[in-house]
Amino acid sequence: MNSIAAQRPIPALMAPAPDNWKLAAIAGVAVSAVAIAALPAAASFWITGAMVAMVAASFVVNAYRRHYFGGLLVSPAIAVLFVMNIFPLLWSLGLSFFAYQSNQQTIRFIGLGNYQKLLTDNLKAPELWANLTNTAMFVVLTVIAQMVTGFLLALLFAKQFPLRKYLLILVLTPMMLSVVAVGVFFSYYYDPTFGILSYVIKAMTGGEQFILMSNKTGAVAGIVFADAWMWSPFVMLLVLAGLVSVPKYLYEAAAIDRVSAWRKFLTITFPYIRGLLMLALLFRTIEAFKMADLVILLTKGGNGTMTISYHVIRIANEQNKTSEGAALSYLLLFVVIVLTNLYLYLANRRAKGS
Amino acid sequence: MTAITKLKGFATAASFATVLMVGGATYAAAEEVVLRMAVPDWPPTRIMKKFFDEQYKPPSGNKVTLDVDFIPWPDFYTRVNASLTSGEQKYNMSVSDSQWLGAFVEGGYFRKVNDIIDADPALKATMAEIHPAFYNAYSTYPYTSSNIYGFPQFPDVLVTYARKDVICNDEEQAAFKAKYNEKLPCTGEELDNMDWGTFQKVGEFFMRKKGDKLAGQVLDDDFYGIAYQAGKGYDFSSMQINGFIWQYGANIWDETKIPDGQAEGVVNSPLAVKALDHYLSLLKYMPPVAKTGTMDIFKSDELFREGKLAMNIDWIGLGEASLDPKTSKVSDKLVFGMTPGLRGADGKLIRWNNLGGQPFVLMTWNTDLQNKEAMDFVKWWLSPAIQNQFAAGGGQSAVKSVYTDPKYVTYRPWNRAWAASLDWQKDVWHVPQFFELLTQQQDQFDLAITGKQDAKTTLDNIAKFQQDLLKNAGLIK
Amino acid sequence: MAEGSSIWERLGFRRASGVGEAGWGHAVIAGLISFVYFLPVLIIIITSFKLQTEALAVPPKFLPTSFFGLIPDAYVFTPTLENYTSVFSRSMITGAAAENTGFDRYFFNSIVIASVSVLLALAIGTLAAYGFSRYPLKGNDTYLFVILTTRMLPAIVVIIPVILMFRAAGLSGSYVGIILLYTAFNLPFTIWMMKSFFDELSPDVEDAARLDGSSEAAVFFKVCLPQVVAGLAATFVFGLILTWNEFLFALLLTGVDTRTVPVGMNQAVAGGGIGVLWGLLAAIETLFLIPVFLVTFFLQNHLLRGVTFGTVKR
Amino acid sequence: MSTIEVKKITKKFGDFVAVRDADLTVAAGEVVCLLGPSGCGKTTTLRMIAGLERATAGDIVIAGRRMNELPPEKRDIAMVFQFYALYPALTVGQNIAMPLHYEKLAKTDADKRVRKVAEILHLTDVLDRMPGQVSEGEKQRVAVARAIVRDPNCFLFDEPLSRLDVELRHSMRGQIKEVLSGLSKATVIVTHDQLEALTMADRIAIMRDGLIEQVGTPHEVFARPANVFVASFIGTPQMNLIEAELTGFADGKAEVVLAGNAVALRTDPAVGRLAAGKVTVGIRPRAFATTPAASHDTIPAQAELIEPMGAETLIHARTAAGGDIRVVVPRGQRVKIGEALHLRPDPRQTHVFDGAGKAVRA
Repeated sequence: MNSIAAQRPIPALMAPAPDNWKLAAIAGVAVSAVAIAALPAAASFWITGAMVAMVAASFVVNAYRRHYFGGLLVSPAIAVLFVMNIFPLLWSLGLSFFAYQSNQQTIRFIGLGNYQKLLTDNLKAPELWANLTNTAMFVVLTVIAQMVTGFLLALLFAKQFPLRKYLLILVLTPMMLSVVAVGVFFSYYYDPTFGILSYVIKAMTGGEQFILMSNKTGAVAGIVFADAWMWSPFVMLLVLAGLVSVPKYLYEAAAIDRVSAWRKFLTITFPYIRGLLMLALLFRTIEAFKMADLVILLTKGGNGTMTISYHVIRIANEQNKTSEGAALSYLLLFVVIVLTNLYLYLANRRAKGS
Repeated sequence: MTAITKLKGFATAASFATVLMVGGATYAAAEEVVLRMAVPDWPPTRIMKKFFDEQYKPPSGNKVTLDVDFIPWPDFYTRVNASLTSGEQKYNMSVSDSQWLGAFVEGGYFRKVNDIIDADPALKATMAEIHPAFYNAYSTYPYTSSNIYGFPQFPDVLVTYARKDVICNDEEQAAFKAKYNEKLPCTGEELDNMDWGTFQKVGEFFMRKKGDKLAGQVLDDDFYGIAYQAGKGYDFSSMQINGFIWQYGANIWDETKIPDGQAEGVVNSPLAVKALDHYLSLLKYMPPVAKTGTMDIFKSDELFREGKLAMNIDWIGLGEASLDPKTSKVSDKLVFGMTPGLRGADGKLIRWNNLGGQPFVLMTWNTDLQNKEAMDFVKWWLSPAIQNQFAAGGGQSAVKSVYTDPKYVTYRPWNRAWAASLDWQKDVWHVPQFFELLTQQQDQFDLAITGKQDAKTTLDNIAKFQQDLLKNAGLIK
Repeated sequence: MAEGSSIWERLGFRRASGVGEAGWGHAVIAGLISFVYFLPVLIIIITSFKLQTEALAVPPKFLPTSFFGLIPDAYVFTPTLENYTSVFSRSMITGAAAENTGFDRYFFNSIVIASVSVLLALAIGTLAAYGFSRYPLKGNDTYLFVILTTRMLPAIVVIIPVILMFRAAGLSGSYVGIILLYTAFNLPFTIWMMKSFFDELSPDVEDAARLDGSSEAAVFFKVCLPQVVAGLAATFVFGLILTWNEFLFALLLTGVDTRTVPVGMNQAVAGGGIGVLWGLLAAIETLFLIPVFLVTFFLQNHLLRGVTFGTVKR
Repeated sequence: MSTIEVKKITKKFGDFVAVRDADLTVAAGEVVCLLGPSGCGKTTTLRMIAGLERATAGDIVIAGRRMNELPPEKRDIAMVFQFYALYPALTVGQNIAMPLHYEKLAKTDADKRVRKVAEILHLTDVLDRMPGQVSEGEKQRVAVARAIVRDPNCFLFDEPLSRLDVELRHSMRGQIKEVLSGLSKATVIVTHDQLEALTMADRIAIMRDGLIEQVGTPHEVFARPANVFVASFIGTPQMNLIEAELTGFADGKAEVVLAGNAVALRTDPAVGRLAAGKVTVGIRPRAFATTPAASHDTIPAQAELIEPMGAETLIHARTAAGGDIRVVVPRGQRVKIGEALHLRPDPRQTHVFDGAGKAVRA
């Protein structure tokens, strides 16, 4: 069907047809450029917006006439994403090549200057590396903790048993909480004077109040615990979905075949949850790289818990060094992209292998 | 959004109605003016808004609305900063921490108001009534220059909060006397006279374990003598450490001496190291949360309100909660005094502290009419009558005729320490680099507080960082 | 129980009748673990019924009743609903009359903004996912990855351009603005999830429908959508949970009238010149938890079936 | 000894009784088929033997040992599942080798066993393929191979051939039978296909609604059905079961009013002890002879529908009372639609069932 429709002649470059998206794009860019240069922001915004809409419309007409259903279906999502996400991202990418502080009126192009400064400056480079190692530590620890906890919880709930539905929702609750409440309440739980943790330990040992957050190990443990507690249910849900999708008869066959529990897990269960584990890993890793809220609420970055994302907030928000913050974020983004691509590559290779 | 367009828009009908209602007697067309103001959400600003709505009558006869955006404290900076720096031009006025002045003045957001004040002798007189410490900290940028930007919204200083029932207890008094051959301060005056040495003894003396006796009662939980801020967040250690540094005769980087004032050699002077060591040496008498770097002004206040402390040094701004039985277990047992000082060789107390509180400011994009109305409001706000009401309702006043009024000390128990404290208040930097300076300094102080680094290294690191940063910024020659 | 069961079996500690089933014994163990896992939430909920002066008591007061003197008084608190009324109306100035806190509005806003944006993302994202799944473009995987990339940066980085854009478009402080932003925020996840569901469906049914003369729209709405209802439910719940608690964009892009609960929540954290108002914060969080909790509970079955993601193929 | 004894087992799912008081004994080397319509409890019975379901009551004795409480792992049985239950992530070879891990064999020994079984079942070429990449018949053989690769107490087959097409089914029946005959294990096969049961089983247990109706050799259940249900279930085309009124018995002949006609049929002498009243007369379609003229022992009917079945022809004939009688005649015998037939039942294949449906036999 598509092939027949696609034979409709494509209009010449300069032909003013409603489906000539190339011409529309050229005209759109030109008009927008003039508008941005000549008119105040409020007006040029709407003109540019209208041009984008025009180009989009010509795309749609073009796609419709030639039955590019894929393009048609995808276009609303791409439009929203472009306006609300990709455009601001490109903007800040652009900013990262300038010397710009949001509370100052000057702006100057410095190319890769910000990146160079971050990577080579005597003060900033060690800070960057320290924050990057901390972040990596948090990513590894929180993701492992979440995967393991989530996985074990999923095993617990994989079977049908009485009250399962009600117990499951209890375990799912932490991820529905607001981070602020979690952070504030965990700082209370960890508090040496008022906290439950200190109270319990004191009651058990009869000794001193327990100060969890006074060194790096304790502070990291505290943050990782809170984060893992909050997000393990996410992993659990994905793994559980995999577990319940394993046909029951395979386990029955394994029981008949007297397969050991470990082998059963490895050869029957695991293949069903591998993809989901990968997905959970992907999403949680992305989130873990952005970890800042809990750090701010629990330690303010003290005791060696400063993360790169919190550092970005400090630079870009508190200190208004917008372009430096953007550059730092793009360095972070680079790391995340490399890592996630690695994940996806591995996942795809495995999927193709089996 | 000029007032004219407003008028054109929908105000025509409204003002027409107003004119009708007043019977057409007032000739001057009452214009509608909206002043949008960003403020932190807490009693001092709520009171201001309440007074405005209930009492304020613009002398111009215009219809002035104060449209206040109450923003919870923890997000206040983020929200205001994003609004200002994005060029949103949403607010006409804002409360600002005094230290933010530089960043936002240099960014072109806060309006210099000298011209308006100069044109208004009455206002000028009002400004002259403001205590110099607050005038310099809240109004001027650069610090102590003649450029005027802000006006006191809620002026604040540190005071000593103390538990009467504990420190005035006869047994404790006797035991303290026996142990240190010194009277345990009990009254406000005795607290005023306390030096750091006594403060330390109080800390040592009142460190009690669960099961020990305190003022004749068996404790069901550990108890501590003293606390002050030692947190990593925002300025929650610098504000106390600065006081120590000044009392020792050392200094922070002095922005009034730009461009000759140095950071290296000043910030890390031997006296400053001694001062910081003194500050650190008291931490061991404080509740264990001090070791985590999270004992900020709120945490020490909470410990005090929960009855875990004999004394706490904190801002007056947090005081209302201590007096309220709904939020405080010690509401009926309080006594307040000035913060301790350093006993000099001559036996006199050397006192210096970092002041707190917030001014409010006008924005550069305001219309003339908005500025005029805003300044009328400022004049009204700083008028003794309103300031007195404000103080009576739980605010503080930096206006001399108000805080010297004998009534003033009756408003709140800490007010007796107020007027006497004002003369020895200074403020930290106001330069645009404020946040960078503060963040690095707080990080370094945190390392010292959590015992990872000694005072000398800490101050050396701070000095080096400040020297580099300020040199690059052209503030140090 | 029939004859031949041991006492243990009667208690549920039995080898379940089939593989993949467990009895009461397992339920007891799962119950214990779930309880421990839920404990931090439970403490929040309990705290919401405590007065400020009891919230931090040592030893912790964890019961509202002494069970006729069975529990020592030190562990018992006096339950109060004051925090819940305070969420909506309380005195903002010591000693003054109670006033509206704006939370009624915040709750309304949160519900409207979250549900509309998640549904919108679901509508747009499902279409896109169907497109990606059935009409792969050249470099399909790259597009998908770029879409995912938009979720990888700390939000603070994009906030300034977004604020500028909103100001230029007059969207600042409006429902439309924040809803569109959240829609975009939810799209990557929605597209990834829904695409895998469509991938899992067998195209044979669709082809059959096409041969019967159904239009493309009919194939999508009548053939495909009904098969992924579970996926839609799962995606909705995930999106809701993620949107519900979003803070930064809400703080900076909503106005007084469109502010959401997470922004207002900080009223209780170092809010009015007091550290943390524990009971109030707990009450806000508890109230705020209820809607999303109920939605999750009622869509739970779909959630489990729904998140298979198409990574599982028979 | 590889035997299975099932003693009065009952399975309840809540209020629903899936199996009631089932008794079954399978000797070593014997193949017993559980045959019945779907939902009759035959699979549940098998699963109880395997240990996949718990018996609510009764005993399961395998190899002389009561095993009610033991999980499947401890019963040492091999089972072939209806949907084969091949492990999707393992190759065919690994699938077959799966039960061997328990025995902790040396790898070479295990390989040898797998190869040998694969050879028997013609799977050698597909050992390295994944289950998703082999044909339905191969999957089935893999499932069988996985069962016979070990030396269990007994074999259980759950509808082993139901997913195969007719031709494959035929050949697999033979193969399985051949394989089993060499193993001398007690074997239970669950099926709903009587042809499968009749060809593969040494004995057949016919179940309905949780009850075992009859256990017997294929010949027994065919030739001497214990009741109306078994009679109707076994045999194709289905046995004619005609409602009749027994009026008397004389000369070894039962006098019955059948389809409106009074006829005298030679039957089992036990019928003589039956009181007059309602009975069911069962006659297999192939047990009729057509006679040219009416007689006292013939049933008149009219040919209504004729279905050629190759070597034979199936005639649906209508009696005067409106009942339907199926008659199979050799191909050579031409019958026209509408033709009047006089059907004489073969006395040896005429069964009389009493009012309760039980066969009346000496």
